[in-house]
Amino acid sequence: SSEPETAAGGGGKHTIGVANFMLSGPYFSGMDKAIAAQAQKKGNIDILSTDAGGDAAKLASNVEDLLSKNVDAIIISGGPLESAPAVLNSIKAAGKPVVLVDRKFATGEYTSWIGPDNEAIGRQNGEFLAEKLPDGGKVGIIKGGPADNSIGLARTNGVKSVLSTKPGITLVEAPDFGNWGSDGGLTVMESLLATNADLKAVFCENDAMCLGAQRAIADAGKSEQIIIAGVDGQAEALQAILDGTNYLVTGLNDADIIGAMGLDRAVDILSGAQVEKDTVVPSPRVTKENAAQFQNPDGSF
Amino acid sequence: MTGQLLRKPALVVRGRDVTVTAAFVALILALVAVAAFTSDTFLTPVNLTNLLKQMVTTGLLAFGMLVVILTGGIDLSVGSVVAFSGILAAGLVAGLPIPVAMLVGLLAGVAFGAVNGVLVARFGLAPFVVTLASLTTIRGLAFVYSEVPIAPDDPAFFTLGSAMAGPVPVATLIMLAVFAVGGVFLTRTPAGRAITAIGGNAETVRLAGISVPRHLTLAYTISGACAGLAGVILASRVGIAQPSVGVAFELDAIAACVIGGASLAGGRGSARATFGGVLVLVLINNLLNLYGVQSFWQQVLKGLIIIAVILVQRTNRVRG
Amino acid sequence: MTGQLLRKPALVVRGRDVTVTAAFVALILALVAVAAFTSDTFLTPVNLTNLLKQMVTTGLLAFGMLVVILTGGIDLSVGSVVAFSGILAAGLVAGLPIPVAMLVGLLAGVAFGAVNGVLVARFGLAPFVVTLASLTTIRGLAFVYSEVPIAPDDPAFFTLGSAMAGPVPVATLIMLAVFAVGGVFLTRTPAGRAITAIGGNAETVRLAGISVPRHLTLAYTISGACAGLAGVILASRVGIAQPSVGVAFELDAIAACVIGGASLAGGRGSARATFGGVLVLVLINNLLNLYGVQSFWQQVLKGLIIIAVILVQRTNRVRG
Amino acid sequence: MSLELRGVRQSYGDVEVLHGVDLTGRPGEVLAVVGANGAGKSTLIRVLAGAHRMTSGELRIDGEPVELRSPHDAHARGIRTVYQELSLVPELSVTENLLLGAYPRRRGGLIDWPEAHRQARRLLDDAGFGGIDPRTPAGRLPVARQQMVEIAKALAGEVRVLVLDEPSAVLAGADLDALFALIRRLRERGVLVIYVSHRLAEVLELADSIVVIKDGQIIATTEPAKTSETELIGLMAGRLLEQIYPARREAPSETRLHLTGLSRDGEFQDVSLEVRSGEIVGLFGLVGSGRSELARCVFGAEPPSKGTGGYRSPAAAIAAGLALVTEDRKRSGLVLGMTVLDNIALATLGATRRGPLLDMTARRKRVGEMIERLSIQPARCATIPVAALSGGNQQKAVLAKWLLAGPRVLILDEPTRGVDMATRVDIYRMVDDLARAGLAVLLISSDLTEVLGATDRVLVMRQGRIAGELRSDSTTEDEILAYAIGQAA
Ligand SMILES: Nc1ncnc2c1ncn2[C@@H]1O[C@H](COP(=O)(O)OP(=O)(O)OP(=O)(O)O)[C@@H](O)[C@H]1O
Ligand SMILES: Nc1ncnc2c1ncn2[C@@H]1O[C@H](COP(=O)(O)OP(=O)(O)OP(=O)(O)O)[C@@H](O)[C@H]1O
Ligand SMILES: [Mg+2]
Ligand SMILES: [Mg+2]
Repeated sequence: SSEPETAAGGGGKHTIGVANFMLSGPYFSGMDKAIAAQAQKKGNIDILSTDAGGDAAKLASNVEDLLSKNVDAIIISGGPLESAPAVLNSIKAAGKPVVLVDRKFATGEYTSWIGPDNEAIGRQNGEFLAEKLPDGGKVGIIKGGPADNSIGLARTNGVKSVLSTKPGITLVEAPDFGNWGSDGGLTVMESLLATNADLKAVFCENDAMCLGAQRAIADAGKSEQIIIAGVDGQAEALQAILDGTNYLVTGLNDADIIGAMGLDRAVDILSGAQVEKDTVVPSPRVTKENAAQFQNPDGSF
Repeated sequence: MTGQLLRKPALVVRGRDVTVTAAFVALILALVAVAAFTSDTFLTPVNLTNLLKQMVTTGLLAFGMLVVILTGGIDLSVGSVVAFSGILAAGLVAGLPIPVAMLVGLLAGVAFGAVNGVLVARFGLAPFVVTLASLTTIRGLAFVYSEVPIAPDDPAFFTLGSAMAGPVPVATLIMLAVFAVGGVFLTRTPAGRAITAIGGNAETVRLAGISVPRHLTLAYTISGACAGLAGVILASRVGIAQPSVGVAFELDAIAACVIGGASLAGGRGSARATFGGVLVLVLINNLLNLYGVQSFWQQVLKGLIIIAVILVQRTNRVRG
Repeated sequence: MTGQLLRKPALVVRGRDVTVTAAFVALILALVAVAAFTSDTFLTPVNLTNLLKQMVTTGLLAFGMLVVILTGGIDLSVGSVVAFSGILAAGLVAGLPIPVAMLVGLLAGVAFGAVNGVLVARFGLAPFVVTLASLTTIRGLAFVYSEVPIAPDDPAFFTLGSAMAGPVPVATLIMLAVFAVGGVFLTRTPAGRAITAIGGNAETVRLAGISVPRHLTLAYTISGACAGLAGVILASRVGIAQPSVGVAFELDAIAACVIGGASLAGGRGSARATFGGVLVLVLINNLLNLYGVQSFWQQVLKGLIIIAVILVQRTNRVRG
Repeated sequence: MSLELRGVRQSYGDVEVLHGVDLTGRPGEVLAVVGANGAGKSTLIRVLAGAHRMTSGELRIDGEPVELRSPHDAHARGIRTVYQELSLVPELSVTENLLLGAYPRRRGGLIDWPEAHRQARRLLDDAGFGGIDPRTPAGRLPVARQQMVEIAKALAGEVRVLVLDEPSAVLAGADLDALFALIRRLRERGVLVIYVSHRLAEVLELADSIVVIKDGQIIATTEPAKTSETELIGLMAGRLLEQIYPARREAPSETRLHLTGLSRDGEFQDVSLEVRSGEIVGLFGLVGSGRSELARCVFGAEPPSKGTGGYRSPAAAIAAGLALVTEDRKRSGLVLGMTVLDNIALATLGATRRGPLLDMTARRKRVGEMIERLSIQPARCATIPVAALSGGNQQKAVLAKWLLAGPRVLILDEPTRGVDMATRVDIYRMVDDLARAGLAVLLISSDLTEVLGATDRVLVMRQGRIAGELRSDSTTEDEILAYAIGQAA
């Protein structure tokens, strides 16, 4: 039924479905908004956005709902979801293109992927910390935990791959997870400080946890002693970096950019263009020097 | 407590609890009618198939939950069991034939359910806390088994979750069969009647020579089995088993029972009405999606609709 | 139900429930002793301060939960209220003086609690489902208010959460004050006794000319207020308010009450024992961290320890 | 104060239960209300207590029409009610139960607990129930004590009308005497006492005037001097009952229940007894003498600490042909929310099966026959919740459940408590028939006349021990009581 409409619309009135695995994280809701904003900018594109609330089966249902509404293409923001073969299969069976943003699924066929290289972000942070700690010292690592394993793992592995080769640097992994939130980052940091008062730096798998960890460090009066490195480029983190606090670095993982690119990619595919299969969005290292240029008052993340 | 029972007796017709009241059926029909008239998409075959698929997990968990709720208990651990059974089955696929791996996944659910049951029945611990603790423990075990999701290569792993029997998914048929057989179990077998009676008055049941611990254990085991089955089907449907899946699944299952008029104090509830509750929940979700309601507003509305539905249910019961 | 009560009565001394039994105190002391002897870190000032800080949220929620549990109800919505109150307060800081913004955050909690209470008390809906629905709705509202975390610039926003009174965090003192005042409220005011009595036998309370709906509403409002306070303190402590915070917080709060010997059927439980339950939970978490137990195993162990603790509690009560 | 009811009608849902009741009570009068189970006595009382709003009709106090909007309203006017069902808060202390909602307070508004306990103590003493410790949780007290607390609770503040719904059902011996003494004291103080009871002997002894209620209407008003037990029963039942207790002709054969030295620590010691096929053995004792505990222990509900003859579990007892009708049907005899059918079939769940499924038709038939045989009312009650039956009919449903199991030994614990006279006669007849058919019956009762009339032998229990054994046809109430209170020669 959408065929005649498309024809009448005179070239390119499309409906694109967005299947979010979860929206309850600023990064993910930012992604959703960026896609919608880019569609608005392009005009002629309707967006149907769904949220699976972190439930893989619901994601499958949502995609099925979208297909039943006959969307022209689907963008999947898979967040912490490792893969969803059945979802990809059903999209393929319906003959629709699918663009993955941020999360590249480990298995299954997709049309195109746009996202960051998480291990590279980790390495980048590792190198930065190594520079800042020429005399070595203890570096704490706060992991996000179950909900996002391979992404977090990639980031931590990146950091470790660099730091473990540096003499004098010891790595201390917090036993408990920070669950990707600032409150979790805070408590895990508190516990870490109780057992390792002599930390020189801490790396968290995302900025939200770093922000919590920063408070714990401040409360312990160790802001002079411990430096902080995160990932994402969350607005508050950029501000903290710009303000010259002990939050020194993050690796930009910009939902706004990835989201916009994802939408563009879907539109390109629909207009029949030949597109790159995988696109790694560079994640520049953000420090005090360049933080201002990444601040985006209109950005959603 | 006794006072309340006297004032609001459940309707009972021909020895069966009738909680699927006319108003409840009307409510479901009204939801369907609204959906059909306001959305072009609702009645399309694709969407109807979606509906059928979407009710599988909640449906299976809700039936198991109903059995436990009838005894006056609750099973909070089902979401974690879904995760464990799924990831175990997916993990075992590497070394075992797929049906066997899936069976072992299901049996893991049975085992967890039995442990919950024994703790509640033999040690007399509060069901809420026992299953709250096992929720935590089983979730941890799922991650201990595999921190990362497992996606078996063999496409036959997807069959259970995605095969269709004509227009109806096989998984949905399995769920419906559980409700059908389960309904007969609850109303027409000695064990089913005993489970229902325990929720009404365990001491009376004990003095009637019926083993209360055994039936309590059975009830939790059934819930564990349903959760195990749901976990295996879910992993197969998604094609990948994640240790993190199933958080808060218990809440929808409980909501389905209560929307269907089951009493959390035990003794009152039916398989049919619980299935109605599942339908209501799935319809709400489907409609909110079809209307394109924004995710967070969906949550806001979902809560409000649940309150509205149980208000209707209650008004109806008090009058009845 | 009554039958069980008759066989395992709560101790009551001078009109007050005594559930802080000797064995329970011994259990807490044993935990502390084990911690002190096996970990160098446990008794360090830093760790002790951590302990004091980490009990604030669970403590506040547990007290509110206790009040609701005493009436025979439950409040699943507290985690969502924590999120909403926190993000509201943080959001309002832009336009209002900080104390006022925080007060409004707290009052939002009061308002949600009151709505829960009215739905339970006036409309006679099951507390589990009402608060399950409001859990969903309030979480949605928190995201509708702000999808992204809000971090107020003014460092005065941090004061409530991080100020110290000597070695003791001010937030901890507030939590302790809630327990102290709350304990007196429950044992020594007519409203507190009415709330306890409602959980024992609501009909009797009604016939004694005491308004059951009013006291039920009060109980849920207190829980909402505690959650609101916890939300504001948490936002202030972290310095950032997140709409996603607080998922599953209700479970720890309920666990604390039950570990402290409260009965989910209502009528039995005390502020002191609940505080003991909070201590046990916080100690378990702290110990598992100090020993460096990996997160998944922490979950596994935490569930098992909770079961063990309530087994001890129960044995003790049966003998007592 | 004087109290007048005019044309009171009251319905539950669509069913009218009171059809225009007129009633007058004067200060200083003991007004007894008698009637069969389900006649509407408790309903009438709930109207007086403000717990139900009457559908129509009028209440006048001292000639003034008043409307009772709530229990509180009635309470404030000095109308106090002790309900038929115990309604204490089991977790709370006796003190709290007595003062619920009216605690003494210190300056600052906090409850003054020492003063509260003193007030509670005084209330109990004034009521003549001095033996109860106000600090005990109410749920820990034996039923009789709980009943006394209920009565004492009604006496707080200024009492002008005291309504007692079957207060004596759980009292016996000295406790009963204390209650009667209390009622007489209140009468002297000008209180109007409305007294509902199935024990006609005590009604005749205590009342100044008697009203008989039948099917929701007052059908007679009389005085003790002008009537007799037989006449009252006739009025209540609508038929004449020439004989209450069937004539026993004992023909005992083999021993069916044989206890030797059975003990359970703290409850009863060294109980040896025999009950033979065809005989009815009474077990009398004061409340708290341990009879119920003994029965439960024999039945396997609680393990004994010594001795033989008890069963391992209720299932084992049932398999051996035992049946136990417990003393508290709501707590341990019925599943109130389930249907009459489900309840009656509960002890024989596995009996009617076709394959793994219950044979619903056979089940309905078996239960239907039992409903008919015991004439449980209403006759077509199989599919209604048992909670909707009147007390006496609920009791019959419990009996039906056990009769379906075809027992060889029947233990009845207070089977006629709260049961009207006509139904009692039915129950005595039934038990007698069963004994004649070869059953061994152990009848636990606190009702002396019943123990004497319905049994062949009487065992008397005192403080957990068998204090004596007497033949029913050659002993007296006084003699039995003497054993029970330890003053037998
Ligand atoms: N809550 C109720 N709902 C519906 N019907 C009721 C309720 N309570 C009582 N009835 C019915 O009302 C009638 C009168 O009951 P009521 O309790 O007043 O009798 P009663 O004279 O006190 O009997 P008993 O001697 O058994 O206590 C009975 O037929 C009973 O089944
Ligand atoms: N306050 C109490 N606390 C604990 N146990 C009690 C208390 N009062 C009584 N008991 C126990 O209950 C036992 C039996 O009480 P019960 O009242 O059931 O006896 P009974 O002879 O069956 O009397 P009845 O059946 O007439 O009430 C007592 O022997 C005692 O061990
Ligand atoms: Mg009555
Ligand atoms: Mg007894």
